[in-house]
Amino acid sequence: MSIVKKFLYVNRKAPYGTIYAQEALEVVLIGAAFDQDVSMAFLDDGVFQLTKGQDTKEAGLKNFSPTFRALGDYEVTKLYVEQESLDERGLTLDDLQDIQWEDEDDDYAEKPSIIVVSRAGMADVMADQDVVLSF
Amino acid sequence: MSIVKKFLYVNRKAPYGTIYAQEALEVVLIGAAFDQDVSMAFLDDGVFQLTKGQDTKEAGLKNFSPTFRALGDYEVTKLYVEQESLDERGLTLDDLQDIQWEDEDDDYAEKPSIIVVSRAGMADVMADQDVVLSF
Amino acid sequence: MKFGIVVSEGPYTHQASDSAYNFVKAALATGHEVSRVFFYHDGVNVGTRLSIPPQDDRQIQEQWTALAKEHELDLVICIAAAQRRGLLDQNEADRQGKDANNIADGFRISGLGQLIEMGIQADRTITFGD
Amino acid sequence: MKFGIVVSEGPYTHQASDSAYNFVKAALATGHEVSRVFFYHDGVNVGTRLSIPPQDDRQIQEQWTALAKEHELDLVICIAAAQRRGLLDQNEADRQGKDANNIADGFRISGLGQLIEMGIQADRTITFGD
Amino acid sequence: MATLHTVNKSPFQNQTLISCLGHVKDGDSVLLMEDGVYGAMTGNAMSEVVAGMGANVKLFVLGADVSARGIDAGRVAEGITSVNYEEFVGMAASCDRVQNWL
Amino acid sequence: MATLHTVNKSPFQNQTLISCLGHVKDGDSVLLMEDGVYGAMTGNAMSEVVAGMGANVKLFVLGADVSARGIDAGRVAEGITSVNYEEFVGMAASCDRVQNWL
Repeated sequence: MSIVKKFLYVNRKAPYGTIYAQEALEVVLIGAAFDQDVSMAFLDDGVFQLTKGQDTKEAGLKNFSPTFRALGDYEVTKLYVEQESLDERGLTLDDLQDIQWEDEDDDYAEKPSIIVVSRAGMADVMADQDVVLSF
Repeated sequence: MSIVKKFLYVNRKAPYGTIYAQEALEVVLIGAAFDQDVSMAFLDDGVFQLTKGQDTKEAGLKNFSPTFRALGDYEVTKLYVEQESLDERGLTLDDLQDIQWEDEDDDYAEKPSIIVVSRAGMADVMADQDVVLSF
Repeated sequence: MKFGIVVSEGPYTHQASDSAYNFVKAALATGHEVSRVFFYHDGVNVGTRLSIPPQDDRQIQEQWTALAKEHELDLVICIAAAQRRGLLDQNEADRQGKDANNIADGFRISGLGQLIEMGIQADRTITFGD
Repeated sequence: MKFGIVVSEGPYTHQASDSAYNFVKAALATGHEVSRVFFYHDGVNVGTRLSIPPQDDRQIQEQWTALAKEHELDLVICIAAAQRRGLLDQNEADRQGKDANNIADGFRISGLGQLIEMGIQADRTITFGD
Repeated sequence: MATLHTVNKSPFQNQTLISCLGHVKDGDSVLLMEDGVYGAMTGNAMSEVVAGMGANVKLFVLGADVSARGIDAGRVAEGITSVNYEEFVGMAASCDRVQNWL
Repeated sequence: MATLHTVNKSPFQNQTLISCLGHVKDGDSVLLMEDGVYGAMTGNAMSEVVAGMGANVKLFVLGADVSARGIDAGRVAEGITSVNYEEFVGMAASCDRVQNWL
């Protein structure tokens, strides 16, 4: 297939209380094999998915947060995070995992995958897609 | 069993979008056989369960709203509805079904099952129970 | 126009599968094509043949099976989501050493790639969920 | 003290069954009794033996089955909720003319009366749901 | 390049409608469906919020879900158009993409 | 005659915590668990609401769910006590009833 579409995976829910965040990641990983133009959006409670230091041992759950750091290897390198959603929850970029990707075209320089955008900027990202999948 | 406990069934969710309202009613009907002291609470979006004129044909769903009018036959006669929840949604008692029960001890007089209470009154009802089941 | 449909919630518990069914029927009735219906998350539970809904309620699985037969719809259940939730066909049961399967007629189990493929091929992708 | 527990959501999709499991383990560990665990709504899906979760994830049904065996827990699946969702034991399958069952060891199917009875007999009733 | 947005949650319980309306672009359409139809009612605590935030978009409500919930047609706010499933299909076809706010 | 209330929804997405706090009585306890633990965080749009509405009750948070979500213990608001599952059981045993706000 030579069609390249813009796919956006929209994440608006907190992790662990429900499975949507985890099963969204499974779609993203599989989808990476299809060579589409992939972006992820994190807004509302979805920004909680990216917090660092998640430790699920005592709760008896599977910690899937390390997967976010592997996304670069799958060439998923555009993680749009909404500033207003962070602000409302008292979070800053420092509270989130440091997620990077290696730019082959720039001597494998490590570059940040998280792109913080305003609410208006997020609306622009959303309006620029062919397929929007919501989780 | 001769123990009589106060059971409260708490309904805070709208009907049809999810099954909780319908399956809560199924519990209430079965529970009626146990001769306990039963009350139902309707607050937040739960007050939408009691609206009259529900017509589910075009949506292809099962209309379970007539069941509320049968509750009196099962001696479930205390349906507490929160005034503030109605107000916030722009509803009045006129928008709700007319649900009645027959008082055997008063020459089978028909009496209203819906008891409108304030938020503080609802808190009093909740604090007066032995078992609170939430749907 | 070609529609791709995602159903993300199980039958009865959420309205999602009913809404999706109504949408698909309306799309077919107005001359559109539905290239695939992909069942993900709890949506996989729509495809069990073991459900016995009350007789006076709609029969959700049977509705989908009948619609699939009539219009040759491709009803795909995600294998990863299905394994987690216990929805199997005979192949999967054999492969995993399980002694029973529960998939209904008209549904097939396949990988998440079918969701992406649907997104690529359909003109519009629409999700019914919670 | 005697606890009665209600689980209202299916495994993996919501945390409810995990939280209930942790609570029951802690109650037993601190010398309390758990008179019954009642699975209602999508909670009935916890009791399927056909699920195959990823190996690096917790095995929710197996955890409950093992805990039930160790402590002689009464794990009751609501029959009405189970019929709607396709969770059957062999009795139900025979009675309804279904060709398979999917209930796991340690669970039994019974009526909603068991929920009310639990509420009457337990000192505290606690619901884990969504 | 317009988007059809759908919202299926009650705005009295859940922030989804507010979030959707905070991300729509001029000329987009928003369809209220399932429990989302409560956001179309007039005369309540949410009505002004919806009217204000939705001023630049076209608001629709799925009639089948309005009837199911016993909302009288007269209670649907002015400016919100009731559609059936075939019209929903038509809207999805004539927009450029559909975004479902879940 | 005190009640133990539990809340398992994020207050940023859902009205449940607000509704719970609107119905508690003096001396009751409220336990934030699962996604409800986000309601225990300090320094955000909900913190003052929770502190104000919860002034007459004892607020608790389930530590296991705080850790799972990567919330640093220092971000839990002052006056909210972290408990483990055994303490949760003890609270359920020592109150008169449990009300789960779902």
